[in-house]
Amino acid sequence: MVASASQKVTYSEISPSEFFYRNRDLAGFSNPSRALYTSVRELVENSLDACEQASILPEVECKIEAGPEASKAGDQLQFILTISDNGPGIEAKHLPNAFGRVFYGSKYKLKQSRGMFGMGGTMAILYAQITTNKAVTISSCFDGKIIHTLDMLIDIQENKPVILRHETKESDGKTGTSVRLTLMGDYLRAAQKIQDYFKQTAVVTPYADISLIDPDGKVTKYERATEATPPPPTETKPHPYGIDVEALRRLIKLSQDQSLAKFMTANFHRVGDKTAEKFLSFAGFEKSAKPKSLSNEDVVKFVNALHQFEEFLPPDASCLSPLGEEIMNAGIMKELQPEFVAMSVRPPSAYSGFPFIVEVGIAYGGKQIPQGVRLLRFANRIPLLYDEANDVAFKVINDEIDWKRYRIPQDAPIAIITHVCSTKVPYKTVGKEYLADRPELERELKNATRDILRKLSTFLARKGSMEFQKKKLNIYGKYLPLIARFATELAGQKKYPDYKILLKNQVQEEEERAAEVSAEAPKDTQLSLDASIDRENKTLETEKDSERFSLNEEAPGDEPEAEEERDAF
Amino acid sequence: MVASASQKVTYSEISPSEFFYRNRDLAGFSNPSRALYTSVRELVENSLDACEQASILPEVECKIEAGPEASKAGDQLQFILTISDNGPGIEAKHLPNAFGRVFYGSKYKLKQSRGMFGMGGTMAILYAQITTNKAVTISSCFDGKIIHTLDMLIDIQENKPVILRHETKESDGKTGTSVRLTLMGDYLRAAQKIQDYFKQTAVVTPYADISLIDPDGKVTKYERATEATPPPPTETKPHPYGIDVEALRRLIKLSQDQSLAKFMTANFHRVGDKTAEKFLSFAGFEKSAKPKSLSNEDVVKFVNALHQFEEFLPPDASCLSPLGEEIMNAGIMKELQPEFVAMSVRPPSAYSGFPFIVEVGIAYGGKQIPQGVRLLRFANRIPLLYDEANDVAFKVINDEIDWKRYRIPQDAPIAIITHVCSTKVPYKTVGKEYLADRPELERELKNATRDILRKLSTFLARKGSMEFQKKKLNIYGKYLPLIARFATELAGQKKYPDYKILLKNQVQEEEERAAEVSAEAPKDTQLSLDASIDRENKTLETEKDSERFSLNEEAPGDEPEAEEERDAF
Amino acid sequence: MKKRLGTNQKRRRKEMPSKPSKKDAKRIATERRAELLAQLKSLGEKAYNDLNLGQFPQFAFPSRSVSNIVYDSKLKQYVLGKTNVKRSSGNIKHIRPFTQLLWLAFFADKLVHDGKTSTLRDVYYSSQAYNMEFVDQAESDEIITDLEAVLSRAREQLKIYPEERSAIFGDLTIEYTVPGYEGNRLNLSSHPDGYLIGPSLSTAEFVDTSAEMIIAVEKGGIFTRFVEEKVHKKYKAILIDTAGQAPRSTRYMLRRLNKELNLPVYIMSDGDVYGEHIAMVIISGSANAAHLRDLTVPTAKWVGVWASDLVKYKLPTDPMTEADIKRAQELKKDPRYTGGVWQRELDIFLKIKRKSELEAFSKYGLTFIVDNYLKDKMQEAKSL
Amino acid sequence: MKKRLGTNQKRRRKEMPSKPSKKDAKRIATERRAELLAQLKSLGEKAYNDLNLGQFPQFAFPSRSVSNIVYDSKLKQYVLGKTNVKRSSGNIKHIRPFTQLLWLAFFADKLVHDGKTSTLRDVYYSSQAYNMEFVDQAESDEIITDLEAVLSRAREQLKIYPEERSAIFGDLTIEYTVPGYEGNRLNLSSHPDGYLIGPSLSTAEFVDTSAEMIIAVEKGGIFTRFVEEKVHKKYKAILIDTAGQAPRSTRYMLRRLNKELNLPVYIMSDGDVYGEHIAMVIISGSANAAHLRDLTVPTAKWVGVWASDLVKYKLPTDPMTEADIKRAQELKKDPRYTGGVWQRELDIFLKIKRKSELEAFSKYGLTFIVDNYLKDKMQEAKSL
Repeated sequence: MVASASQKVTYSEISPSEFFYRNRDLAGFSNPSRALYTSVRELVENSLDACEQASILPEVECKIEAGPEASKAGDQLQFILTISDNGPGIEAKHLPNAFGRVFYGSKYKLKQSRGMFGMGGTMAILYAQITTNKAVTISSCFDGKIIHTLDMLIDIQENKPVILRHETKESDGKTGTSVRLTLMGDYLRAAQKIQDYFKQTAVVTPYADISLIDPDGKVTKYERATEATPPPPTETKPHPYGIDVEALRRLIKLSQDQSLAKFMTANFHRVGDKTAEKFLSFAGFEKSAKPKSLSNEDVVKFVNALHQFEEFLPPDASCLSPLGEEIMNAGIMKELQPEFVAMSVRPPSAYSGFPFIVEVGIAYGGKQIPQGVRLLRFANRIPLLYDEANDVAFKVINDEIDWKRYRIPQDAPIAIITHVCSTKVPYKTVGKEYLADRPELERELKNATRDILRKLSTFLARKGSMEFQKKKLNIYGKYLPLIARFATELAGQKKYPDYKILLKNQVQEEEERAAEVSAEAPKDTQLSLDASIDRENKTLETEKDSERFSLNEEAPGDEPEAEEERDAF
Repeated sequence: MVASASQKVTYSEISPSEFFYRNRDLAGFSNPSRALYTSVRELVENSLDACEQASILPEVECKIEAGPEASKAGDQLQFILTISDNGPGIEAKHLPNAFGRVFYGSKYKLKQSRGMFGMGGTMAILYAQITTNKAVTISSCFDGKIIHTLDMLIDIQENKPVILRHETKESDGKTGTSVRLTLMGDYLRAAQKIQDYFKQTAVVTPYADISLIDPDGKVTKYERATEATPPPPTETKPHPYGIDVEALRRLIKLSQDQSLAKFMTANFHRVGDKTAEKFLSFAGFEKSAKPKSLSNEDVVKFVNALHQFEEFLPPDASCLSPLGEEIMNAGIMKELQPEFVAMSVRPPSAYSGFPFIVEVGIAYGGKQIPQGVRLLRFANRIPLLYDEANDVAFKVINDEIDWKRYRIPQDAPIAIITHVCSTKVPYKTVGKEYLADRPELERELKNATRDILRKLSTFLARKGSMEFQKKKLNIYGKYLPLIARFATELAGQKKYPDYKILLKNQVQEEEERAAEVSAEAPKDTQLSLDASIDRENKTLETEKDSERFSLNEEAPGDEPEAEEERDAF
Repeated sequence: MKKRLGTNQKRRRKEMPSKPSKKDAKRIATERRAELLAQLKSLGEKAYNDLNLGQFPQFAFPSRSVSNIVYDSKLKQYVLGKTNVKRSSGNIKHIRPFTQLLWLAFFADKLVHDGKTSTLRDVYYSSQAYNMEFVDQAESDEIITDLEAVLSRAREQLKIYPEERSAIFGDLTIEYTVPGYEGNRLNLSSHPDGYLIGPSLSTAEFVDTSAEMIIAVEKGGIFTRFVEEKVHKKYKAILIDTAGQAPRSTRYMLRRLNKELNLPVYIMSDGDVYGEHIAMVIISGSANAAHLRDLTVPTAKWVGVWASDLVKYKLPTDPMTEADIKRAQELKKDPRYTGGVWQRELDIFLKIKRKSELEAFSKYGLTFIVDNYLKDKMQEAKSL
Repeated sequence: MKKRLGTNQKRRRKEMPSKPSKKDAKRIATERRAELLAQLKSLGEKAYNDLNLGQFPQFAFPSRSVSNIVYDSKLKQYVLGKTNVKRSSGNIKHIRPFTQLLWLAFFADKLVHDGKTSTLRDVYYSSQAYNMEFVDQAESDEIITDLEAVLSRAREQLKIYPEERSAIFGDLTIEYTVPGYEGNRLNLSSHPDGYLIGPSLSTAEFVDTSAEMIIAVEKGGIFTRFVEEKVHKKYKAILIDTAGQAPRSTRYMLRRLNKELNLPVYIMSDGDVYGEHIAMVIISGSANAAHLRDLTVPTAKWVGVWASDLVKYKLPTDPMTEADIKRAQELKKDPRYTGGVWQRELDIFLKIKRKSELEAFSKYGLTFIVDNYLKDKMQEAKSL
């Protein structure tokens, strides 16, 4: 083949909404069931975010109504989805763009929120429009006085809202936003995930009142269990470790500061005079140098130095809004009703300059939790329901925890709840389904998980120790009379010796010992004692171990491997 | 808690390049090693796409040079990456935007290409810029006369190129493009994936000359093995099944057609007068109705009907460019040097209106392929190297193929090469690493895989059958004399009977039978004969089976379960 | 060597139904041997003639596949049906087992001629002297069973014995027929640890006994206990330890004791479904040996340990495993298990889902099993 | 009942080193019994007194952990070292096994008093009569071994026998000491299938023999072959079938035959490391029984099947498994295996990595093992 004449190549530009319209799978709208689920979720999250930013106790209602039968196509059906909240509302001037423009929103900040990409709501509206050609209706009251209601379409090619109707009416003083859209969906297939989503959301937002009204009119209410709310997250300055060349250039461009030292304290998270000075000396810059005087090469050098300097303080948590023990406890107790619950909230940490906090809870027993370990994952209070096996938390719990250490029975009924909050959650996809295994995140998850497992282990050991007391009494009561009998007969005596005093003494003594031990459980001693009790439950293996152990205690010359290494014959 | 006064909420818009700058993990730039790999890959794919669109036999060079030691930061180092091709070049007026603007490109068409999202090259340049602050240098000659060379940065906030230098010089008549950028990367960690990438690319583009020059100056050449190229893909009209409400609205808006019938034949893939008429009657529209007269509700009704009408022809393959048997064969022979290779090219199929073709090849034996089944995945000629376990092809091969049917030994050295080409490959992420399990795709992969396994099975059976002849001769030669001896002694005779004629006859007869059988292998008979040969190799299990089988053949009253179900005592 | 008769001649001796003279014993043995040798020779002649005619020699024998194993309710045992299988040297798939079978006939012929015995294992190795080979012993065992089917004779008649070790004890005088011991007599109560039932005892003739019954038990420990507690005297019994599932030679011995001496046989096995089946196999034979006769004692009685005894005697028990339960359910459908005690006890096993064993009676002291249980059972047996 | 002596009195009879009279045998047995009973009683008295003093009774006995098992190169066997373990009823972890041990002493005392034997399994069940229980037989077996260590006596002296079935054959006249058979004599060549070595044979006294050696083989099939080929006559040998690893009672019997009758012992086992170890355990005892004496025959000779024989006789072999190889490597480090043939043959096993067994000689015909191999080996044995 000889190269033929060039074919005509044409170039074109597309808008962001066009891009996501064409590639909607990327945002979680890959099929009618997933699209319905994603729409519900994105809009509910917008509502919760709005309430929490405004420190309002959230009240959110999600209503899914079936459209007319005629609108059916295969397993799909038109659904009318209405999400209403009591949030702060949106100013009328922002209303069209906030919902009708991709890459426009309130979430492009270094601040914790459920939304990350600022386009979930718009994508839901876009998807509704391209499947049903119906306008979305948005109502919002921002000032408590006037409710603005818009009927709106999106001009996808231009990435801009097209307003069909704009009405106003008086409010009764309440603020809030309501979005009503009509989309093709597959509720039958999506129902389970939607229910899971609400159920799990209720675990981490026990301070919210959430109602779900399904197409049959059935109402499921997730009622407020506490009025305690996490503090609203605030915006933060970037941490030095998170700065790249582009970011530094932008900061310099905006900066009015006269010296690099001042520039640093003014623009970087947790950098004071002392740290700035130390850093500049480390990086080889004059502290009095003007930021704008840095050359292109200087900027790169500066950034590299930022990443290598080891004395920056870790980011603080002020910009983060973890749930905290109280709220998480309330959520777990309310939704899972376990016999035992424990929490571990890790101190703030950071990856690539983004602060994050890991919180892990464990729930054990009760009637709701099935046997085996169940994992509930959350990131910035969003339940993550898909692709569990790809998630870093799954990896940690399955591969990196030595469960044997904690002596928790394999089939114990356990739910582990992980919550990662960050100004930037390291999702692997726009669909927000699982977290990347960043080493820092992995480490924190591991530490927190170990912590809660220790707590559960202690609980189980104490629980066992109570039963231990009773059993011990039984054991002495059982064997001492037998010993007396066999000794008497073997010795050819007539009268039994008086062994009852021994019985009484021994039991008191043992009780004291057990009490001490259980106070610092779980320990090998405790478990070895337990094990010897277990003989009575016919578990010979354990029994033999403990037997050998005890012999060694008293005859230190003995070696514990005795049985295994003995000659085969 | 009482709802406090609303916090100030601020809104802002960001540009597409800003979005992907902030969320670069989404495009495969999550860390320095992955970023280096992705950059190489995106630019090489741009080059190959360009050549193929222009029917030029590709020559691509990829050079990775280490930057100065001083630019080192941790495991990262500055690398200078230069990708040059002999493609058609890019017109000077498009050059800045093609490389400096996200969502600008030549790939937003219903046409098969490696690129899908039109932003890989720009993302590589953007990533280079934010890590090293260095301009990219782009040279291109489009007309064979003048070479334009640009030094360029991207204004990320504005999503537009900033040209620092523009030079021209005369060309020696050759067209082509070269991109040279400086980025922070981790070559040590990326090296293996980069090498795999080139090696696998060579398998599916045996008509390309590709060179890789690594930071040590080592040159790896993947030389052209054939001049046959797949036909260049062409653009196509959308298939009715792929139309949504938005798409239909746009088509109507642009249409000058006076009737719906004409509108359909003019705008839809493979819709002629007859089909259009049938459809319109099915959907309840007048064929003479004017497209622009459709109401919003009509549009939805029309689209739903499009999705439900079952008589549209499937998309044809004219817009697709599968590799074909010849090229795939050449690629596999060249890179894997197997003992046996077979291909299966499926007829065109479609999902959601997007045509696709599945091609699957199998390579067996030889010195390069290790034992066990190895899977090489390709989509639109791109090797997919990450997240294999999530891919639909992995699922098909591991869960949906009944390998036992094909009687291929478990540890046989096998490589399976899957290639999916489509105007829209259903990737699950922007990073283009694995394909979604669309049922239509799954079905085609399954059929093709079964086909190649049948071919391999036949090959192995034939191979076995040749060895079988020799063995059979040996067996009769071994046992007949023994039979003669034992019969003679047991009967108390002196002279051996003449068994040699029997030996001769039998062997001829068997040879004929075996020849017949092997011609239609693999069948149970053939394999059962093989099995009885295997006795000699001391594989008792198989042997017993075949024994029972043969007894049953001749005594049909017998049941094959005899052994297992017999009384335990 | 000469042995005197046992000294307890004052007891009432069991009348031998037909007291064989020494000569008779010898004559019968000689006749049997000649018949067997003729049968083996004819196999060789047939193959020899076929070869000379340019035909592939072949064997035909009854199929041993499950579908051809049928229950003969008159014989009260499994027998093979009418389906024959053919094994032809002309078939590439058959030629190897055909040759093995012919070799085995040749080898057995030598054994019988030379008056030697061999074991299953010996056969496996002996083949190598003739350029024949077996992949493993399972393969040669299978061929031995094939030859049994071809000849309708048990392998023991071909002088091939398994390595099994059951034992006998009691007042029975036997006369050996094995080379070197012909005519020697021995009383089987002289060694209280019991006599191994090996090739020489299997082929001995019965001379004299005072016993009135046979009691077969499943285990050596119980056998020793019975000897120690003088069950042989208390019940005028010959005791047999089957050592688990009774080997064929022991079942053959039991049948002869029953038929030739007209002694009733009582079986006492562990209290589980396998124990029940051990009794059943003594009474009605096994499906595996459906191609053979003379291995059953249809009048024998299973007296325990029954499932109902587990309850009645409050024995220590273990739970039945899944496999135990499955086995019980299979046996319920087995035609040998029709009627009375068999079905009833299986039902109880399946209901209580527990099992036990003979030693469990030690819970009540070592002698309980003899002083109480056996006594109860022998009483009960009268009504069986 | 009375037994005549064996009839082959014309042969040269082996002189009994000290012919025990019937009276002597009885006296010795009575003395032993009294000593044992006293020992058991003192255990009971100690516990009784402790209880009366308000102390928790305890047992002390030699530890059987590996670190306390040491090789005594004089005795040429493993013995226990000086470390003692204590088992106290005052320790919650010990009270259960302590009670079990005391119960077992009590139970053994009853057995000895009543002159009864019992099996390991009987002991497991008997406990239930006394509100004692064992989780499984492994647990009661362990306690039995503990009591052996406490008393330094083998369980057989306590009348507790395992269910093991080794056998003996040859010209040896014995006299029983078991109840009901006291004074009865039997010649062990009278039953060619062999005599089981059970409680009564284990406790019998030796009266007379013409044998000049003992040949112990590992397998019943070979034992039968040896009888059939008249090895007992050709070599004036008493034949013993150890039935695999020789049971303790058989090792005790071998020792007595060796010591009391001054007969050399030759051992022929399978051609693998386990066969080699079977021979070694007869000669030097096992680590498991390090707490006991009188179970070894230090002068016994292992004559085959050696690894070198596999090569020399071109025997059919199987490859050694991973486990076989590991075992061989362990044994190489075992102090019992120092010197000559032991190390040499292990080295060859490890080099050729193949194994074989006694029946493999059938490759050369059934009589080869006696006519050629045994002959060669007995010749060779003279130089061992």
